[in-house]
Amino acid sequence: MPKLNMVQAINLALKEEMERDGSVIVMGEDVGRDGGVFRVTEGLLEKFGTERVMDTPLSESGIVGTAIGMAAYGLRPVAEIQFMGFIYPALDQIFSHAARLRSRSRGRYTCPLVVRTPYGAGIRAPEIHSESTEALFCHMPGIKVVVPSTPSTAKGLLKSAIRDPDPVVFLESTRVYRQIKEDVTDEEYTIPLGKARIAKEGKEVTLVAWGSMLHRCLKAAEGMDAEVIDLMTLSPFDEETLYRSARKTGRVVVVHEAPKTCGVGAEISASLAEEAMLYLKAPIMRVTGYDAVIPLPKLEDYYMPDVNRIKRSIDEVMKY
Amino acid sequence: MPKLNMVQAINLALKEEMERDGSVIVMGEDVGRDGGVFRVTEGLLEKFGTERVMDTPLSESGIVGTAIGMAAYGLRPVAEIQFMGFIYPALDQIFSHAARLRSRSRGRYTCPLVVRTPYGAGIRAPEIHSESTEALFCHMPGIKVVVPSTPSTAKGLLKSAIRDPDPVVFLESTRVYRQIKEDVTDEEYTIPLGKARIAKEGKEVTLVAWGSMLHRCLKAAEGMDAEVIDLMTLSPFDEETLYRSARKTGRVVVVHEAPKTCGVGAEISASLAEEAMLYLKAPIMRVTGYDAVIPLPKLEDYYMPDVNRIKRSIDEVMKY
Amino acid sequence: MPEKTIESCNITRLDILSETGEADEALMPPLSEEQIRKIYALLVLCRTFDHRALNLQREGRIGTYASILGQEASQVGSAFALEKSDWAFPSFREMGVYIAIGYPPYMLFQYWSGDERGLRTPDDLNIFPVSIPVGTHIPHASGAAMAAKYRKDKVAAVAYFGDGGTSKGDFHEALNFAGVFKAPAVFICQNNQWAISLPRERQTAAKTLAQKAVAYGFEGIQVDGNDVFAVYKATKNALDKAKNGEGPTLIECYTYRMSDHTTADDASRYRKKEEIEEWKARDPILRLELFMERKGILSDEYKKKVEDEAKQKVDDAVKTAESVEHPHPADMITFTYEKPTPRQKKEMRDF
Amino acid sequence: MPEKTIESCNITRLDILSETGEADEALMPPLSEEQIRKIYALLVLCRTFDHRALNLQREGRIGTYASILGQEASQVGSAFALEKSDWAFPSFREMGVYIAIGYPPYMLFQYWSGDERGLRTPDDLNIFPVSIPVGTHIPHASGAAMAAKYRKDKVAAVAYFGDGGTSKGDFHEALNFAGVFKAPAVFICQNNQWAISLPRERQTAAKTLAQKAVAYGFEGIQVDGNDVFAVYKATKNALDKAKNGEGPTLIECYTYRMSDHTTADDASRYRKKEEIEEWKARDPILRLELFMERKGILSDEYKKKVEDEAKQKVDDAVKTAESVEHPHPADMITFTYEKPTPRQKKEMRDF
Ligand SMILES: Cc1ncc(C[n+]2csc(CCOP(=O)(O)OP(=O)(O)O)c2C)c(N)n1
Ligand SMILES: Cc1ncc(C[n+]2csc(CCOP(=O)(O)OP(=O)(O)O)c2C)c(N)n1
Ligand SMILES: [Mg+2]
Ligand SMILES: [Mg+2]
Repeated sequence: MPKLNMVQAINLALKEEMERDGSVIVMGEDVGRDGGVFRVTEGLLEKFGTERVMDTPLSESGIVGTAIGMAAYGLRPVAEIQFMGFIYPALDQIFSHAARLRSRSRGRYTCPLVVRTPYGAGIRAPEIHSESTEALFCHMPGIKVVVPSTPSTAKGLLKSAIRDPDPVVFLESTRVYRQIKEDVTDEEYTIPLGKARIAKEGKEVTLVAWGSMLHRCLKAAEGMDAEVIDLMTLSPFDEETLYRSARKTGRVVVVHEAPKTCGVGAEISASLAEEAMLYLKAPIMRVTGYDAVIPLPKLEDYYMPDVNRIKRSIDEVMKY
Repeated sequence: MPKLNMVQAINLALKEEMERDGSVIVMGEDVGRDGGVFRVTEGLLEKFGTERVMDTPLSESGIVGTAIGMAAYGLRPVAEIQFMGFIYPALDQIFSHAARLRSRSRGRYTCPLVVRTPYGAGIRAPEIHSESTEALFCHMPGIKVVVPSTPSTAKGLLKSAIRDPDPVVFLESTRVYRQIKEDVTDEEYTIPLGKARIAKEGKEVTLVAWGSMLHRCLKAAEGMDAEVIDLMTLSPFDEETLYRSARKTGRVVVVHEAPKTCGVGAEISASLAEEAMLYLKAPIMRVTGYDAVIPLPKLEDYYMPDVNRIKRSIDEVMKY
Repeated sequence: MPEKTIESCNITRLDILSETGEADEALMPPLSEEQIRKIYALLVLCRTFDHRALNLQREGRIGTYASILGQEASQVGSAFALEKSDWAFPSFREMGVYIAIGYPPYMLFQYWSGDERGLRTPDDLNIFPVSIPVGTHIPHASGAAMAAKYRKDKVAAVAYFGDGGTSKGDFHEALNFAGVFKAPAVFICQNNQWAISLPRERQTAAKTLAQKAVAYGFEGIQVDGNDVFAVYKATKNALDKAKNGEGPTLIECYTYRMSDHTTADDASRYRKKEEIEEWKARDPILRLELFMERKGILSDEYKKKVEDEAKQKVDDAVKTAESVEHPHPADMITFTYEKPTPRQKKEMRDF
Repeated sequence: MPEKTIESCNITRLDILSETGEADEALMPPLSEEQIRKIYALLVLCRTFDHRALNLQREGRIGTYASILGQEASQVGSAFALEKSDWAFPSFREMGVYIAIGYPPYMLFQYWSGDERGLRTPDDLNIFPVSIPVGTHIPHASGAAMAAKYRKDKVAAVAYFGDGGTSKGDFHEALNFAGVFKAPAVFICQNNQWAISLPRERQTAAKTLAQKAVAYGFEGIQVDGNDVFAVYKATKNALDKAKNGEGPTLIECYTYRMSDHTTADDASRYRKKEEIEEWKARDPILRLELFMERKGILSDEYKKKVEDEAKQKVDDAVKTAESVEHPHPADMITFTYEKPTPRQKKEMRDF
């Protein structure tokens, strides 16, 4: 089996889905000739032509807005926003239209749209190139939010997202893009949305993470009886798996790189506080980015939760 | 003392601040000649002229974007977004610029901007006129979020927001606008941002709410020993007052009309689960809107948390 | 001198039917007597519907409503040029477009009474649910047009929006996409001179809205929006052009909002009665009636017949709308996704 | 016939200095020999800075950097027309503007090395931190201009953005506001023919970018962006016009991005070498040198002196930039609000 990094795995997923279904098209800034600034769409233009791989004007609301029209018409657009920091101008289209088209038209029109975008810090990028605002999209009924943490899950999840009849915001960690290589089969497989993955089994504490933070959790969990959950789909998230694990371990630490306040960690913690509190032995801890604008490269490393900060919180909950 | 409703109280706050400080200007769609679709800015154009009360083109990003430039130049713009459902096109300006101008320029430039907007359901309004997405703005470091629940607090809070050196999103409940009248002095007073208010003292359970939901909580709390906290400022929120009350009562119910998932209730619950869990006798319950697009008038009442739903959750936590 | 002109553009205006009912034969589009009768009946139906909607709102039987009084020709004239396979993307003030393409009027009453089911477009029509956020639906038309082009369907997408809508970033991005991808799209601006209380000249410093097309490298034209023949002709030409792969067109229908912005508005706060009086003389239906009389195709009994039929249709629509059963509360959750989430399933137990 | 023209517009292009260094005396702006020397020195300083930045990036001493090679005249020529009291709103590719108005070069290196402190504009300058999100800063210029007008300050606000920036909704909303409020704003588009891999003709179907001003009812003009005199003159005229209350202007500087988009980009993937070669002949500095030689104000020793001074300044800047102490981690929190929140105070204990 070929060893692929996440960029290659996502590229493969796109290729397979475009071959399978002529209604799948790719659009965005520099996704064609240039193959995308991270090379995720490399080779697609050559293979599928400019009709299916569209280099668009510099226009995020226009990209998502036109993609909504295409999706309603019957296509399955996969729109790329070059960095998550540039998705905000398209937020109105995502929230006011993509998320609501099905409900507003009582099912007559649907929006099978995937908005792919690289997210997160950790690659010494310029300002506004390190955003991790998944929480905003998890507060939008009608939108699904997916964040893969590995090449093989990225491939299976993206294929499911493309086939999903509803709009999906698909977040790709720039840090993970070329960090890991693993076996990724080019055989047909998908990973269902809405289901989490136990990345490591354990009995004493549950770590919950997604995307790039999963790997730091696994590192922090080394040598202890910790269970690590890769949430994969943040909205709707897999409550069952989460509660089952929490009931088993009685201790939970949630980790994400977004700022703490109103991050997705809050929802996970609150859900536990509502549904599983009686089983909990310790407070639910959150290890997150600070309530601050993500700093430029010189301070980036201080901003992101690292293995030590995660370990400290684990030690904290293990005290109970 | 004159009895004023919230529309009149906010109008008075604007008038007082504009008289006090020539750098305060009001801008937005229909805020001038028309006095605002809810009449909140009524009479300001006549009193202060078109230079200080600007009817703008239909252009939310333009309204906030130009207001940021004005604020940096030295004015104190109070920009109105006609309904919260139309703030999303301006979200990029609020989040990428207003929220970051101070940190990006390391304090050289600041953004003393207030973005006022009517929010919430309950007045049989058309689609997208009943949004309650305060949570999005609470996840934006650099932004403050204020939601008054009464005429007199609205006046004091808005005056503080206008004088605040940083950008404030100020949410006004359309439902409360004309629902209550109370004594509002036209004497000078302000209410500090970041502090909550105990609307009702109690010992057995803590209800946390803001804006229109506060009144339903007070109703639900009638005849029981419940403490009701009016959060007033959602970001940064008054953790101290919240924890103190939770430690006292050991039971907390958070109420908001926004959808449950990743709403502000999640943050409040998660903060308690982290900081006060050991004092809690019962799970932390959230009574919220459903994870769905806010329906049109015919179903609106089923969507919003009502006194009975709040009571049911109180009974639930009182079981412990 | 090397300060040379490198680009010139002219914005034209099309007028065919005068206020006194005279049509410029040279410009008159090829419409049969029957078609003209059809157009007339639609105009009357629209006005009857609109009038009733305003009454129903006053009686508290529907919610806030946005009247189309005065804009009937802009809406019917353009919609009449559409083929069944074309896609329309209306704003909230396009009831005339819905009616002209055959959308069941009762569903429109249903929508305005606060019931989403009224927006469930019948399967044989291609019209989007109204867009409440101004201008934000224009990119959808560009996208649908791009999709039609990709599918090689002979289909055009038409977006309707107001003068205020032209100030939105989405207007700009949508028209720019349509220009770049030479999409079969037609952008119809209903310039009714007002955006709630903001007069047209404060909406933009541009002399015309049609000239905004210059920014996107395609044609913009202004038409007398109260002249149903001019509106029809400009739209028909634009649609043909679009379907022949010649790209998009921006049409500014120069018309007037005779009513308050909505039933929640009081226009007397910001505009003069005189202005409204002036525009009364330019009424689009009156004008067509004068034309038909000249042509001898408008007898009193025919006129009465048309009005009675319209009244009957609207009466029936109201009856049907008010007889549909109340929506089920769970409906508000059911249509969020194809399948409800686990949390939504739990939530639905409340009902 | 009543299909009449109701609006016409012409877009002009200004050229003064030819590639061979001949200036059109009739159009030549009134610049003293000393001013021309100053401009020349600035152009050389910009190129020296840019060249060094590219080297530093290769050596890993700064992060991703966006080169201004080829655009020096567009940036220096326009910035040279600014008065100290005017406000500038640059994009990330405006190092030439910063340098021309006297921003300390070491702070620019500091910023590109990933240190926010490099963006703390000195108190005596009025330039905004670079805008990374393309086009989103243009409304700030409109707003500052509106504020200046309200304050009755004789101040103009200038926004810089690229060809790609013209496709953003914020470009549209910003220029429309400026037009409606007749704000003293100047919008300078650096049309360098590329937006990363997207060629200008795919960015918009409009023949020129200058003509986009037609949509907002004010003047748009195209200038040869490699002609420092044309750029200076157009900007000076626009600034005077703005300060005289005659409203905004859009200036399209027709230039070329000689380098890759940024150091993270490889332009050979999407554009031909030939194109770059063609533009080499139009080099803005070469052109000015030829002009100065003709005028006999460019001796070899003077040239050398200018280059040495530039090199010295850049050397010093690098030294200073690399000698500043590492920022304190708490800084990332300190500047969020005037005062840290209780939660932030807790967070700062981590450092
Ligand atoms: C994005 C957005 N902002 C504000 C509003 C509130 N609003 C509803 S209609 C309207 C004016 C629209 O004017 P125009 O586009 O000319 O259409 P018209 O109402 O005249 O048909 C406004 C400001 C809205 N619906 N959407
Ligand atoms: C809103 C936004 N979208 C995407 C990007 C990524 N990006 C950075 S520069 C650039 C191209 C900009 O082209 P142009 O406006 O012509 O400026 P130039 O780089 O040519 O100076 C893109 C797409 C961004 N910075 N901001
Ligand atoms: Mg209008
Ligand atoms: Mg460019």
